[in-house]
Amino acid sequence: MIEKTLKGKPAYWVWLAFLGMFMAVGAACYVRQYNFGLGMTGMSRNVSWGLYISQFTFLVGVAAGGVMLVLPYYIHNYKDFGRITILGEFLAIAAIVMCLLFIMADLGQPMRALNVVLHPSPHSMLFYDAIVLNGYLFLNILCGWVILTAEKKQVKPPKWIYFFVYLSIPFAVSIHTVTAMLYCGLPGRHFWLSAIIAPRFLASAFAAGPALIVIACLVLKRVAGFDAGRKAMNKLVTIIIYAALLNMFFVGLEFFVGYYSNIPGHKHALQYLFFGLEHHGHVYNNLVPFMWAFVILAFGAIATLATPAAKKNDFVLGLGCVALFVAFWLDKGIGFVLAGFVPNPLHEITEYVPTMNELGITIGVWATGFFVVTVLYKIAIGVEHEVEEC
Amino acid sequence: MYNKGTIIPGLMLFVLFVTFPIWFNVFTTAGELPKPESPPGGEKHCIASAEYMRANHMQLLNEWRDNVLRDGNREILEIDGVKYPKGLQLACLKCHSRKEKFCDSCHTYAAVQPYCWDCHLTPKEAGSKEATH
Amino acid sequence: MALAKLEQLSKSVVQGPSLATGAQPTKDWMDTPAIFKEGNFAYPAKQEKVEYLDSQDGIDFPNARIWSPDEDDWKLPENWQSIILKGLKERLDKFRSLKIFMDCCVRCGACADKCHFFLGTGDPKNMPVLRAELLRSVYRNDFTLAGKLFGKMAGGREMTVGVLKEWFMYSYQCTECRRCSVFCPYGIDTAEVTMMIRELLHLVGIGINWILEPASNSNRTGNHMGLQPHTFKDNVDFLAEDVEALTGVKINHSFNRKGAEVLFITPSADVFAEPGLYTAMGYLALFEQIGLDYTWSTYASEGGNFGLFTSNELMKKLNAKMYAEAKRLGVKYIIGGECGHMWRVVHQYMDTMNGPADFMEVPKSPITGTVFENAKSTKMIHISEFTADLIKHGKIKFDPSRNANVKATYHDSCNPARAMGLMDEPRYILDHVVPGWVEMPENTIREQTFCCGSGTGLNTDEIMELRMRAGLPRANAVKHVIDKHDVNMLSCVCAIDRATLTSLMDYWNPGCGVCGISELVGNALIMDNEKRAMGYGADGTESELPDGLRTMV
Amino acid sequence: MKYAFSFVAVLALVIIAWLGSMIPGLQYLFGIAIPYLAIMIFLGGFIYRVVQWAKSPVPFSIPTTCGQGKSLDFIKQDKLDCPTRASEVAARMFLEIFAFRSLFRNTKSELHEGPKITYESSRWLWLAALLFHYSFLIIVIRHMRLFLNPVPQWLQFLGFLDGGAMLQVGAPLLYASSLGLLGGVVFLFGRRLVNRNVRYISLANDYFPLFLIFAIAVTGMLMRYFLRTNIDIVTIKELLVGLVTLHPVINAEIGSIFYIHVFLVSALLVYFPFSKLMHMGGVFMSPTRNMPNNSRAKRHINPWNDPTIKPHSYAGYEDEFREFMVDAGIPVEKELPPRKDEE
Amino acid sequence: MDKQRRKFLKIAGASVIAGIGAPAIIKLSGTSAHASGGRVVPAAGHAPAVAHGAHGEEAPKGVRLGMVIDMRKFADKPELLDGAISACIDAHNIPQYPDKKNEIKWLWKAPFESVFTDQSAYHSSKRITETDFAVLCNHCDDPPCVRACPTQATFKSPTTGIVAMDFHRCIGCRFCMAACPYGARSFNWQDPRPYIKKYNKNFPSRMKGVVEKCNFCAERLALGQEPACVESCKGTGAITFGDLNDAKSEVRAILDKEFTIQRKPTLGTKPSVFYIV
Repeated sequence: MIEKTLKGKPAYWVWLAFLGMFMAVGAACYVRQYNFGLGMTGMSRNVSWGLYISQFTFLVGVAAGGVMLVLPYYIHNYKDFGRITILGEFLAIAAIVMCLLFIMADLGQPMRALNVVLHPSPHSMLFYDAIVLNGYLFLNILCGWVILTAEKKQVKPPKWIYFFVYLSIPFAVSIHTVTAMLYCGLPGRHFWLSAIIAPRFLASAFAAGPALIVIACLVLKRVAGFDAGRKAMNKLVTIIIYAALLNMFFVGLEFFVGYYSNIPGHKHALQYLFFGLEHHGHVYNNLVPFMWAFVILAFGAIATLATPAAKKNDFVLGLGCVALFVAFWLDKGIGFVLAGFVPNPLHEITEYVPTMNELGITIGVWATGFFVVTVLYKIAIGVEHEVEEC
Repeated sequence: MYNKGTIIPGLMLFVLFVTFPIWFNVFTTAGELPKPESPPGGEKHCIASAEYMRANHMQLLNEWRDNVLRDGNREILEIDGVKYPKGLQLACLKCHSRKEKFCDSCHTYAAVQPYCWDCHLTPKEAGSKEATH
Repeated sequence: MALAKLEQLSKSVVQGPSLATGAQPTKDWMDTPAIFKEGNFAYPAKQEKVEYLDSQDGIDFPNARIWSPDEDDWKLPENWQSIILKGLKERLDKFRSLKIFMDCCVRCGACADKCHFFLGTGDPKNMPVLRAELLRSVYRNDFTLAGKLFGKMAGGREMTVGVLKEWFMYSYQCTECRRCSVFCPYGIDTAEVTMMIRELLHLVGIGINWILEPASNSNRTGNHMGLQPHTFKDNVDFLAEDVEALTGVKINHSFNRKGAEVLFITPSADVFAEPGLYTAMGYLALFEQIGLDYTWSTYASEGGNFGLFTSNELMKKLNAKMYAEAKRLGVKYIIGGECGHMWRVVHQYMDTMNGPADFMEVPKSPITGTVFENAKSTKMIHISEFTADLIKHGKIKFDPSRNANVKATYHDSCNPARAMGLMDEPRYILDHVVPGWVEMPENTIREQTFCCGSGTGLNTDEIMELRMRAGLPRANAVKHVIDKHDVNMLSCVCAIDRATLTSLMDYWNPGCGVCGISELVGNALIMDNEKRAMGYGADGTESELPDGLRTMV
Repeated sequence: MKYAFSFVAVLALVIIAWLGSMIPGLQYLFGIAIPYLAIMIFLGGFIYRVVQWAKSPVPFSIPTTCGQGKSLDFIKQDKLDCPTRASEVAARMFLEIFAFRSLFRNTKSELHEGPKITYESSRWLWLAALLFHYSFLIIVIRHMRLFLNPVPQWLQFLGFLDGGAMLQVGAPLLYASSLGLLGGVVFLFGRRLVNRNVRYISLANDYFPLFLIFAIAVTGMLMRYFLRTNIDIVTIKELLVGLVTLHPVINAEIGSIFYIHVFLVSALLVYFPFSKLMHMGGVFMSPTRNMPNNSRAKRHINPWNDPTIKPHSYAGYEDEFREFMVDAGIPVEKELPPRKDEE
Repeated sequence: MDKQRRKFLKIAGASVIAGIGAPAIIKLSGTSAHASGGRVVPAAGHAPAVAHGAHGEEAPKGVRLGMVIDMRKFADKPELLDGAISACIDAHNIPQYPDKKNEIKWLWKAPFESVFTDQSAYHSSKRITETDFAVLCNHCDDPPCVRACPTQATFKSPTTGIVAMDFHRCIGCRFCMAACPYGARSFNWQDPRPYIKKYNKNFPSRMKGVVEKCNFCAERLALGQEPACVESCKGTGAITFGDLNDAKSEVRAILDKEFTIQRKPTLGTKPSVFYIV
């Protein structure tokens, strides 16, 4: 089926070339970083994780979001997702590829990455993260490929694959749970030290992931003549709205705990994110606009998606989903990780601004993700068309 | 023989590729055999025979590294009355104080690029910043 | 042998213990002899046919005799082994392809399940690699250092009667369709190997009648059917009358006419047997409509060339008639009808064997002025190229609704697809002459197309089950589009296909017809001054006859 | 049990080299004489085989056309799969040789009840073959550091990419290509055992090179990582540089594992020209791939074309059927002799 | 002798090596509780030390090196701390970057409110608010950084209780930096060598891309020396170093006598660095 990626309209090649350009820029930036060290980034002793890890965290959610299609389709036999479940699985593959690339980009000694396997450390959450991420990647490739192959052959998928399909469901939950555990098990980082992190991650994942799938479906409808069906779209929107509301609810809970308990450590990061944090007479508020944009976009998106217009109008639907995706990206892909480092364990404040080189790598990885998803969707849609046509 | 025009040049290319080392060494000034310098201090003994060290020094260093860093086993070896604290900088470079003339001569010859020197200081490097203070 | 019932064969193909269905043979292939039973071999050539061919100049068919594969004694000449080995040596020196294909195979197995014979029979020796190994084992034993030194350990094997029998069995269970060659990482073409084995077998008087009789007919009368000139003319005349009856347009055609611009050569099956007849009617209608200055020839009345399935020399001899006749009649170029192996010969062999055809001109369509640069040396173009060019320039008009009762799919015939690269011209024509048509699954079309299962002279009735098995992959792909899109017509550009696919469809997919592309062209063609015959439909209204060219016969 | 034979054969080679290298003086045989002999047999044999192939002409133009050929202007030619120009053929051959493009097409067929035959793409063989061959190539090139003095910069960079850039494991550093080669060989061998079709067609001479290459890889890795007794890279390089500058010397004791490795490589070199491994040369010369599909536009010449083969002549034909032809109104060259009754 | 040693002996030939194992002594200042043999020997035979009540620790096992910092001494003589810091920098080839972003710090100074974020500095004496406190890795008994490390590049030495780094194995993921509640870890954002002012030729530098931190001068301990900072404050009593599990050690004597506090005790990491304020 890979051969389907080798044939396409000019627009397909132009798009791939466009992405390839950014990938090349990203690669060039990475070579610079590899040679010089991570000092090429805006990260510092006090904010020791930056854009890479925050993108990773967000994208794990996007990957996990695919399960919102797999679960209804395979467990509840919700047939309307039949045509798009593969899109969820393939999106997960691309998202995890990006996750792994971001992790590699973030490592100080990438050529030693294999040490994680050679010296397994069962007490480290990163060890489990490596297992579940690679496991989920493998499961999605396996399930997606076997089921798509069966579809292409127009025979029933082999029975054994359902074991892996069902296995992928707990894996989807676990990738985001374990990623949350990277943060919420660390003593001394109050913002992260909260049991609600994992549920909150899952809620935002189950909103942002499906939102991206809806966007993808709308794009595919225009450029590839692939119609996922209104019914499936509307069902997805329902899932998105509930998950998004839950996420906002969880964010609200964090505010309650921080502000009602009035414990400074619990308040600091929230203060820093939403209002600016004062320290030695200086107010640090780099992220404030982003976070308010998150709040406004999130509620705006939920309201938009809840209107009847979203059920009929592709533009409104798309707008709502894009807004929601951006909102949750701001929340998890920017705010969550960076705020954890403010203030630092010595209650000093360092702000983080990514460098151009860092942005170049980040964009390069995103472009790679889009490249992978484009190519995978090309295969999936190609097979769907083939099955319909001949 | 048919298609001589492509087959003979093709075969010649192949032969050139296979015999690349022969004419490479003909057309370049073949480097000399490495002569790793004996310790300038005149030390005659090492912790093991030269044959052993030539073949196994990298593995011995790796072993030492784990001994010292991980196992906390920093026993000082005493051989023929000479004490050798485990460590590249601490033991080896004490006698073989000129890395350029000792380590590098073979490493360059065999195109080996050990990453030891990313961290470990050669006496020359160490000396370079001693005088400034 | 009676042909198995559909249900039986369906079950047998999928469940019968074979390598294709998952049963691992316990015996090594070198130790598994070929066993001949009525039904699994084509009848040997009649002695007089072989003798006739042997008597012709330039070709050798020695050792003519009466023999039968199912008898133990094949009455081989005394020195048959040395004849074969000498023949093999000669061919190794003449064909680089043979040497390369003998030496380079790494037995990766990529070809194994690509062969329609293997898929249908599950016989391990129908894996192209193993079919070639039958020859390769002898080659290794007698022509390579490793084989001479290590014998069986190096995969070598002595030339024995048993090996010879295997050669006969499996070189006649290969249709030289080249599908394996597409997938081989070294491009090893089993067709080349099969040709060599068949040539070697002919050296010791082993051949099948279904090939040698048409070949000798073709040599003598100009066509496989053995139609004598007047019969051939009569048949074409009948077809012309039928066309006139349908369209109301008088067809003007000629035979052996000197000074015509174009010589038209098509497989004789087109003027003789259903459903090829309708294709021939399509040619007549088309040429009439555009007013082409062309002639038929009774001397070169055969496009097909069973020499391809026999030996190089015979192929050359039979093919030579085309240029000879073109030269005699003084035509400017030749148009060839729809045929598969004819086009392999024309495309890949004719110019080399019998060229250069410098007495003709580079083909130039008198209607559109298009110069066919791709045939500038051979001076022979394919009817599909010619028709597609006419359509592109808007020189002919169609009413596709006249093909409304046809829901077509298109079968790429092996030779045009894999030995010529003719794939899109017929599709382009189809796009214009039928209201809609569908492709079969992508692994069964274009360069991956499946053979009809009875090519290379195997469309003989005594091996019907074998043919149905070998044709299964093709039939199965057709069934897929029948089930899914209600396809009822399998179109193609090959005369052997038109004959063999009809049997194949009747067996596996009853109700699905077979036609040539030119038949659909003729059906849909709007002719000047036409007056289509009308009929009454089931509801009593008068309309054009729905079956087009087929109505009249 | 074809693989058992091949296994024993390789084992025998190992034992011969092992025992031989321990006999004083025989080091010169295993370290110098046999390698020289092997490389000469390899080169000579390779050239001999290619020349033997080249001695046979390619009488006909028989490319396998895997796509639309060049015909009318508005029909898009598939230039890679049905090339007409030399440059297009070169592109096709390049992808064939360097990307194993035909193998990339591989499919797997299955028979289902119905009957229904299905096809799915199957690229494991393609992947493993790429892994195997490229690892092998990199390993061969990488070994040049032991023959070239001084070692050129690009070669050092290759060593860095292969050894340090990907995985910094162990000392000496583990090469990615070593893993690739081992993985490739194990897959190819496993496939021969597991895949029904391939298992049935496999011969002893299919298993032998796999075992041999496996043994070469394993002895190489043992020598590099584990059995380092008397494995001094400088002494070894001195010998190897000596070999290629035609002044071979063995100045110190070298571990047996080295001689085993070298002997196995020599065995591979000797075996190469006389086996299926010649597919390396053959792939360039396969007429179904390296010919343009322009046989109607440009006449292909067959050197042994026999001009004496003529068609059954028209004259003969007309002589046989003249009467019928005249009756049917078909023009003839020679009119019928006047009928006797008309005379 | 451990296995690797035996292997080494076997390979190299026993005759070459003689009289091994003599002088590696860890001599902790003032005590010689476990100063025999080639390695630090667990303080066997001692009665279980009295639990350090206030911090409610388990009955100790093995050696747990720790430190008591007497801030009163540093308050009186601030240059003492500067000397300790510079001794540390010199001993470990620690680069000095001009910008805060790249900082590598093993032992450094910070105000009380930064060091003891759980303590209130409200209305504290000037001596508290204006004195720079010594900050370093706490070599926790239950270190979160070790839990976080995915490759065991940072680990707790079973023989000394030191939380150590294996720079050769560190992949530079910086999980430990996020996990350390004391901000004790630094990362080499670039090649440090240009920023090392003076080389200690007996200690390596680090490569770019690895994390580093205070190692309690394990390399000096092996030679029987005190940690560099301890040595530089010798005789002042500002820093006392020793085995917290050894009831007879000097550190224990001070801990018994003085009121000490630890950083962020509520996190349960059990720091091994105590402060007398």
